Amino acid sequence: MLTHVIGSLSLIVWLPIFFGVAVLLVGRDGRERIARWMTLVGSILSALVVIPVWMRFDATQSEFQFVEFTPWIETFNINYHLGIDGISLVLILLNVLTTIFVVVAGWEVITKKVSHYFASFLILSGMINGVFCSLDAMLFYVFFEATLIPMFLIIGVWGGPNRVYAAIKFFLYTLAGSLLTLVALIYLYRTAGGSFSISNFYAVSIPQSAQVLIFLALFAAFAVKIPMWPVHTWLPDAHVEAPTGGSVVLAAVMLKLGGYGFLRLSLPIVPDAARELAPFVIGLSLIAIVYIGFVALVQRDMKKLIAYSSISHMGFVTLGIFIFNVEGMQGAVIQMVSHGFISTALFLCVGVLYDRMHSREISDYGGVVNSMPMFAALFLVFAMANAGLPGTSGFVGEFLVIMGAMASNFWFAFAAAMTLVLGAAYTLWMYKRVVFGECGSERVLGLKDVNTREFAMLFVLALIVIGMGLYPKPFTDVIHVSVATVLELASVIKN
Amino acid sequence: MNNMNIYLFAALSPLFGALIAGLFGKRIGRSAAHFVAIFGVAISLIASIIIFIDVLDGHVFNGTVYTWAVVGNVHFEVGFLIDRLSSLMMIVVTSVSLMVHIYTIGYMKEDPGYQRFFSYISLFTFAMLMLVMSNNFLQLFFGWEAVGLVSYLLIGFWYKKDSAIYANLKAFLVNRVGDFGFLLGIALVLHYAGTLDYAAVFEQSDNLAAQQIELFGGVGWSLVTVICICLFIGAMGKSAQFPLHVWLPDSMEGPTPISALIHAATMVTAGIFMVARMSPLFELSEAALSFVLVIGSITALFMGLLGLVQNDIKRVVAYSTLSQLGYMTVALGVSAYSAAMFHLMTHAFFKALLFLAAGSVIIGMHHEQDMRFMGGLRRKMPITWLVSLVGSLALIGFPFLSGFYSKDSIIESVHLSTIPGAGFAYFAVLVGVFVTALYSFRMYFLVFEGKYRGGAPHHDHGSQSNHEPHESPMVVWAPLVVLAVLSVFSGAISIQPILFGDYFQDVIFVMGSHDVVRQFGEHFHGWFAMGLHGFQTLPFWLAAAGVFVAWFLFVYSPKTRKKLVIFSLLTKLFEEKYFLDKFNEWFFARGAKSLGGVFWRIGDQKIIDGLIVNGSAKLVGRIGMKLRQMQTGFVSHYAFVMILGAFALVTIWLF
Amino acid sequence: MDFQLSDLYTLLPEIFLLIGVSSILLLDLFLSKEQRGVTYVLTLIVLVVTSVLPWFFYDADPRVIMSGLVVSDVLGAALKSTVCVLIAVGLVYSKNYLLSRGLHRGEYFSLTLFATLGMMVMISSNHFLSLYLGLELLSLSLYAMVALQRDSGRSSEAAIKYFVLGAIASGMLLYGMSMIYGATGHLNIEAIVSSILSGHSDSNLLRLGVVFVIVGIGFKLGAVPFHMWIPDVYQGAPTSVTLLIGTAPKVAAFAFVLRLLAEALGHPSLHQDWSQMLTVLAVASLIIGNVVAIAQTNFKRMLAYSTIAHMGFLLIGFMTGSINGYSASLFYVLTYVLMALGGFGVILLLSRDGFEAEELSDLRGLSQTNPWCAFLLMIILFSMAGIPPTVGFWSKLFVIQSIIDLGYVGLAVTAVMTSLIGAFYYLRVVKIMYFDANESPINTVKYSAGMAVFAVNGLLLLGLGLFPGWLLSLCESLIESSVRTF
Amino acid sequence: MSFENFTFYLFSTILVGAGLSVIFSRNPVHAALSLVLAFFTSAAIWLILEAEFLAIALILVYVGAVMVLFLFVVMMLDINLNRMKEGYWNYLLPALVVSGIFLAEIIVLVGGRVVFDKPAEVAAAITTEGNTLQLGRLLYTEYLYAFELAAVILLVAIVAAIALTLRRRKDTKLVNTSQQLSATRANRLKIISMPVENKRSEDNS
Amino acid sequence: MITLSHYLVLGAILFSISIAGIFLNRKNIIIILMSIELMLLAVNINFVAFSYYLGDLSGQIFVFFILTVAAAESAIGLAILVVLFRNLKTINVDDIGGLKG
Repeated sequence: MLTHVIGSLSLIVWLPIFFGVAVLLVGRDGRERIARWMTLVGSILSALVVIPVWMRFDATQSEFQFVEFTPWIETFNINYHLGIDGISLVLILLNVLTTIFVVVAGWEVITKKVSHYFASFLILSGMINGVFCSLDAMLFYVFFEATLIPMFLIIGVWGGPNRVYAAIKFFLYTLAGSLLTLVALIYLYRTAGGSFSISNFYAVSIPQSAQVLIFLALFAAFAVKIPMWPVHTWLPDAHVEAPTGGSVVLAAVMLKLGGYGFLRLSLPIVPDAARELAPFVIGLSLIAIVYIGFVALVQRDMKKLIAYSSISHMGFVTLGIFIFNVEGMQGAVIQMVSHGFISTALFLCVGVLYDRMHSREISDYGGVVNSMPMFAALFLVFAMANAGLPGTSGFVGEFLVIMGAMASNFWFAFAAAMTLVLGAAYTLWMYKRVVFGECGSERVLGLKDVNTREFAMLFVLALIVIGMGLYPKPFTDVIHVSVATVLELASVIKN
Repeated sequence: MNNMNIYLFAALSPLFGALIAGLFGKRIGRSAAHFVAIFGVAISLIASIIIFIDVLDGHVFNGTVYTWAVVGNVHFEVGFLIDRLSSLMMIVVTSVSLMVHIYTIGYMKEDPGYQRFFSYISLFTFAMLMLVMSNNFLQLFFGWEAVGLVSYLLIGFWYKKDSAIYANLKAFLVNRVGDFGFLLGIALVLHYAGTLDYAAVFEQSDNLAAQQIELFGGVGWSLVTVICICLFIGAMGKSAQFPLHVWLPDSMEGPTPISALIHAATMVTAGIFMVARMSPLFELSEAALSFVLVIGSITALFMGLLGLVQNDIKRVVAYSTLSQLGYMTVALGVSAYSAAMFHLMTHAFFKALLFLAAGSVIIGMHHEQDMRFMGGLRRKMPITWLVSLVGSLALIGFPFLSGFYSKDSIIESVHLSTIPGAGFAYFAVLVGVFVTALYSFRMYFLVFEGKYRGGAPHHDHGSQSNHEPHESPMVVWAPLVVLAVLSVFSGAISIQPILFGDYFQDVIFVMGSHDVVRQFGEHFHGWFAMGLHGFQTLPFWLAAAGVFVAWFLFVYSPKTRKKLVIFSLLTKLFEEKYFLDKFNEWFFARGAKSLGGVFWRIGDQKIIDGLIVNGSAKLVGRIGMKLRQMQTGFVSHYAFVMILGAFALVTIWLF
Repeated sequence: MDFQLSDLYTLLPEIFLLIGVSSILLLDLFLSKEQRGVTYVLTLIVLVVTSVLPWFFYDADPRVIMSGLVVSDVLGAALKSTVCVLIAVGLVYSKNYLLSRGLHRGEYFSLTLFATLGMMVMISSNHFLSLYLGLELLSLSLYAMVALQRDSGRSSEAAIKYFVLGAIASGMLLYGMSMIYGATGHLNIEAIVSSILSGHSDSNLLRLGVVFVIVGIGFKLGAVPFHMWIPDVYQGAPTSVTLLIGTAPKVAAFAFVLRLLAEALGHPSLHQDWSQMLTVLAVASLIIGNVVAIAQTNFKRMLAYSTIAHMGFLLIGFMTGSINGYSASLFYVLTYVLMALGGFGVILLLSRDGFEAEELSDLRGLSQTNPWCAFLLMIILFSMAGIPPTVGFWSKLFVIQSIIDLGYVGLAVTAVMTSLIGAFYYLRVVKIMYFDANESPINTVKYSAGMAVFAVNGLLLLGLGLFPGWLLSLCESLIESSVRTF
Repeated sequence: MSFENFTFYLFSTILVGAGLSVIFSRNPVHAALSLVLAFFTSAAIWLILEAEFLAIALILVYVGAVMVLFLFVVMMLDINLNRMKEGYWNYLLPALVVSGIFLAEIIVLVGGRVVFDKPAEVAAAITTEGNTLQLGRLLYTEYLYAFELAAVILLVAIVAAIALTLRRRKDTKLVNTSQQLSATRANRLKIISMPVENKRSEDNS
Repeated sequence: MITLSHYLVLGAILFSISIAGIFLNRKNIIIILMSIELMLLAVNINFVAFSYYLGDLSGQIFVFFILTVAAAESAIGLAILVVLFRNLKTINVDDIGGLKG
């Protein structure tokens, strides 16, 4: 295990934050241009520094890689301890790419407090990378919580009419979940003999009753974050009110923090409790998939619909994780990445429309294809991906999770597979009402098709979505060993 | 011989055509676009023929193209299984597709979405080829859904038409219901067999048959039955079997070439193909076969009946398609897979023919589709008339025509079968013959015989209908002629090898006790003998009766129709499609939405958000306001509280 | 217990301060209104020098001097220094406010310095008498300062409330002290300890004494139910005085509690009692403080309730009776006063002649008119709410850690859940600054020294959040080297 | 009953009575006077306890200074006595209950169970030197620090009391000499240029 | 025989009276101040008694300082009262409720 003092992972974490602060300092009023370009450069550089890590990543190794270790708070043995495995790597990739999309998406659209907007996203991106890299539970928690602040501001400052409610709800909801986690982590610290190292947590044995409590405490945070039914109601509000970029990051990356938390903390640390409570989590996941599918059907607001669809898709993630087999868990990870791209794309699509019409109501549209054919085509790709069409990335995760669920119980798979119908129903129904038909109004007729900037980002996303659907092997290969390791840890009997 | 390149050529050339026509269609112009697309499909057809010949030489290929993903110990792969079944399907698909491509040049001449259309149908060809060439369930599902996607796109091709975009959504969703079952079947296969590769799964089929699965507490089901039924539900969706057939009639909102290509000849037969492919599994479960049989017979009979009352020319053909798909399914149910495939092939030709002919009529009628405004077109559109007659005769099973051979084989197989439900099926297919003849010739007589009833201005495009009907251009009728020739001869040529030869020997597995085709083959003495014998069989006379009734009611004495009271009652029932659409609309669409509304408004908004989330926030706020009032501002109260606090501490801790 | 001249070196900071305040008092008589700046500068100089002095004259091991009235240790030196710095920074914040409110007077500064002296006495006392005198010196100065804005009804109302309740509390404290004196026969902390250890002390009297001492402590810290003065005084007092009350005295009170409970009454048999009492007070404070803060519209008042909640956390760390807990509490109080300093400081900076900037709505749209100020205040608020990466998170974490070490998981859960409620009203302020449109524009702050101090203050919270380790180990070593536990 | 007992009970009774009178009298002057009585009696009790100096100090400091101050303030402030009587008894019950139970609790704790019932052996020094001398010695040696602090506290009290109550009356006729002396020609007479009166106003008049 | 307990009980009675006084006097702040003086007196009696029975003079010293501080306290308290009266024209407790909630 190589130990660096300042290594590639630190660069991945801190480069965006550095750029964010720089943008904040440089970009006063009247210097928006500089802020924009600096942000773009920053986000692209941040993505570029991931590439060497990706290249040098050894997918056959089950240990954490690129480990960095520096004491941070020695009194409590809290360390700046970074390292990644395959799961982290794909999620980091997702995050840095999403950041670029967000920057491009907000390029001309954001006119208020431009530098703050872009800086928030860069800083947020760095913090999220930090969560994915942390091997120290407290470091993890700090990054995990810190992400709330920029997101809170993003929703609250640049959001829609009901943004205050949404922002505060988002913040308190997620905070409520994670506070219990904090207690659990401290308890674990004590149990692990005064260490916050996640790998020490893996090794320590915990009595069953304590495991259950710890599991529930961790669950509180991650379930809210991902979000699971019935603690999902912050998400529609937050998504709807957030500016496009905010919705994108929220859906694409921040939800994944929850799934990542399950994989990194819940399962390996308290495997017995996780196994014992798996039926409960699976139950909630299935409810999320079916119930939320129905809820999505009746939405009138495009963003809300996509938000609900996100919840439903995240149900697959938790389902995949908690059926404890390799298909399910790989499916869950793939689903996280894929949903990241698809939801990014869908929110960007809604953003494209919103920028033109300043409405997200489905009923205000209709016949968009007449004036925006190119957009309609791209939108269709993402709608189909959202409906889980084979050949798009959306299929891969759902497919694997259903396969995994079948190994667990026929009816789990049965309920999960209902998304095939429901997902298609709500996505395509929205697509039909927005895109097809005669022009809904004069305004729709006057819409301009996507410009080069919008086309470029949507096209790249379409390529990613289709590419990942046609050939997901690179991703499954990267996560293969890591998923096996997590499963192995989750099968240990610790009590 | 490694034929990988040619397989890839066959599969990918339509895709390239589709991509070029789709992405650069506007830039390269119409003729370039259609050239590219047709070229791609043509290459594919040629490749398919080469492959077919190669396969006839005994070269079966089963190999991987690339590994899609590795999960655990399972390698999900994309690969080809080229054997006699798939190569036959490839020929059917590419040839019909080529005809449709050519026909489209004329049919869609004036449509603004010309390039897009070519792109779609080429894409469809690619997807269909992926489906039939697949060597595993995953890729099968991939192609399965991809054809569904293209079908969705094409039904909604005229996206401004409300009915079209309603129909395409409906088609997609109903198909998804089927796919739901299909995916569960695949998942069961993967779980119990540990692989998705056909060959590997079939090797374990005995193992699967021995296992039980508990679905409802305590009751064990035969695993293979569950798998087969799940898979067949997929087939029901794609092949429009009752009760998942509802999308197919509506899909006629798409341009006619599509109806011919997708909703008659190829895509809808994917289910039939799939079940035939899975014969080693289905054979192990008599229950599943019975299920297939019953569903097939219901479809065959009752969907045919609906064809009787349709006025839209395309819808008649559509219901006819449903009915014929029912025949195929019936064949599958009695283990006559080869008969099903045979009928699939002949049906592809004559149904494509009928559709394209209908399309030709529609062009001739300036996009009038209602048969009540047609009539007497025999003289105005002679070529179309001729091919339509051929097609109709083939459809009703006139001896020596292709439909006769395939349909009679099926009827005979059903007659010979002994599995549960075969009796009902036999009755259904026999009555079906009469019904088929009745609606086919009702259509024929309404369109081509009698007086021309058009010309009077009616509904939306009155001005156009004043034009006289005329014969379609050559680019339209040339494919018709080709298909007509195929419809006439393909049955006679291929019945011997396909049904009774060893064509499907290694591909389709039939248990000895079910092998009705072999029994039927014992009476078979060549196509000519069968054709001659056909004039003496019950089906022929039933068909003749059908034609006669049609002639009587629609040409000789139209007034008689109105006098039959029972007729009007049935008409009502048929016109409402057994109220199935209404039921679906009410129960599934409306029900799902109101369920969603309840979940959303009450579950999410009232209970979770209102009561728990905002409720607790409000509660805290209210407590805050209450507690706030404790801070009265009077110093004596403050002192009071302080002293009470001290008092409480003393009392609690010292006593 | 004989007296040595060298003992005076240890007391040099206090002596210097006293000389300083006397000189200022005298000098001020001869200065006209326009020359009051001299007094101000001199006050700052005295404070700065006093803050430096302890570092030259402290004992690494605790040493009792002045016949047992005073103890000289590292903790004392550190806290004295901290107190002086806090007061000085508070004065820097207050300058413009004092000028515009007519408070820029010699009395204000001399009373401030007297209060400082009182705190220093409290911090290093080793005897109930010095504790009491220090406390009274502080309290009396503060009572007067609250009322110093003579034409304001609100501040005199606040003063009388503060005074009456404070007098009751000190009466109770004295009653308790008398009981402890009766039980042990001593007033000197070390002697009390040895008497308790010897087992001759009357446990009934002792426990009665503990209860009343707790009342006094509860009042000083503002723990429920002895918190009633806090909101009214915080709101009614001139903001500069609120800042004074809200910051440095908390540090002194911490030392006071440490000397009284941890050192004098830290015996396990007593600890059991007072830790339970403190737990009850702490939980009540957390709940009442956070819940009632939600209903506030006045920023100062809201901060007052938030103080109550924070003191709950402080007490939670304290009730453990362990070195860990004490250091967590010390860390908590040090970081908390930094936050409070900034929180009240921003009100001072934003207020103008005739405009108090103390209503929450006055902060509306601050992020537009003064983004830098809003940003810093946001850091402070998030720190108060305990959101990483600000230092407030760590201070809460360490406290919770110290109680989980002892197995009080339920208490920890209560603590974090109430801080969730707390997060709401802090967020609301952020919301007002960032999300609400600006109706009454707030002038940008032209007082650059104040802004500079504010910036350092805010960024310090962030910096400490990123690197809290050193401060924590400092706290721990201070407690370890100074607190004479059982 | 010994003389000691008699005096104790006598003064205790008066002390308690005076205390009750303090809290129950509605006229603050009566209350203040009752308080004075209470101080006197407790000074007497302190004498029993051989705290002569404190007893004298109590009378001198409290009665002589503090209570006078109280009375002074009571006189100075114009208090509406009628309003003082409203709703006085509303809180009697809770007051009695709480203070009664409180008292009972404390008595249970301190009464009877105290370890040292008898006066400890009185140190020889006390008898020879007397209370005052000893206190004085302690005060200026051991408690020097506290003594200095007490001085500072008194200083604070002075500063505070002056700062709070000293005010320059606006209606005072006192002449500020230094201000008069510093007057110059410039600030004695100021010539202001005013705009010409509006013509219309002339017309109107 | 007068024991320490006698004095402590006397102190306790005075303490309770002062508490009752604080409770009862919801009208006049001055009487509350007097009650506080009464409370201090109780404390002082305790201290003096303890000092006597312990034979330890530090208790008396403490009383001495309490007296001093109490005097200073009264001065400041009354000064505040005067300021209050000037501002609000009342020292009635029920009228002083401007700050609340």
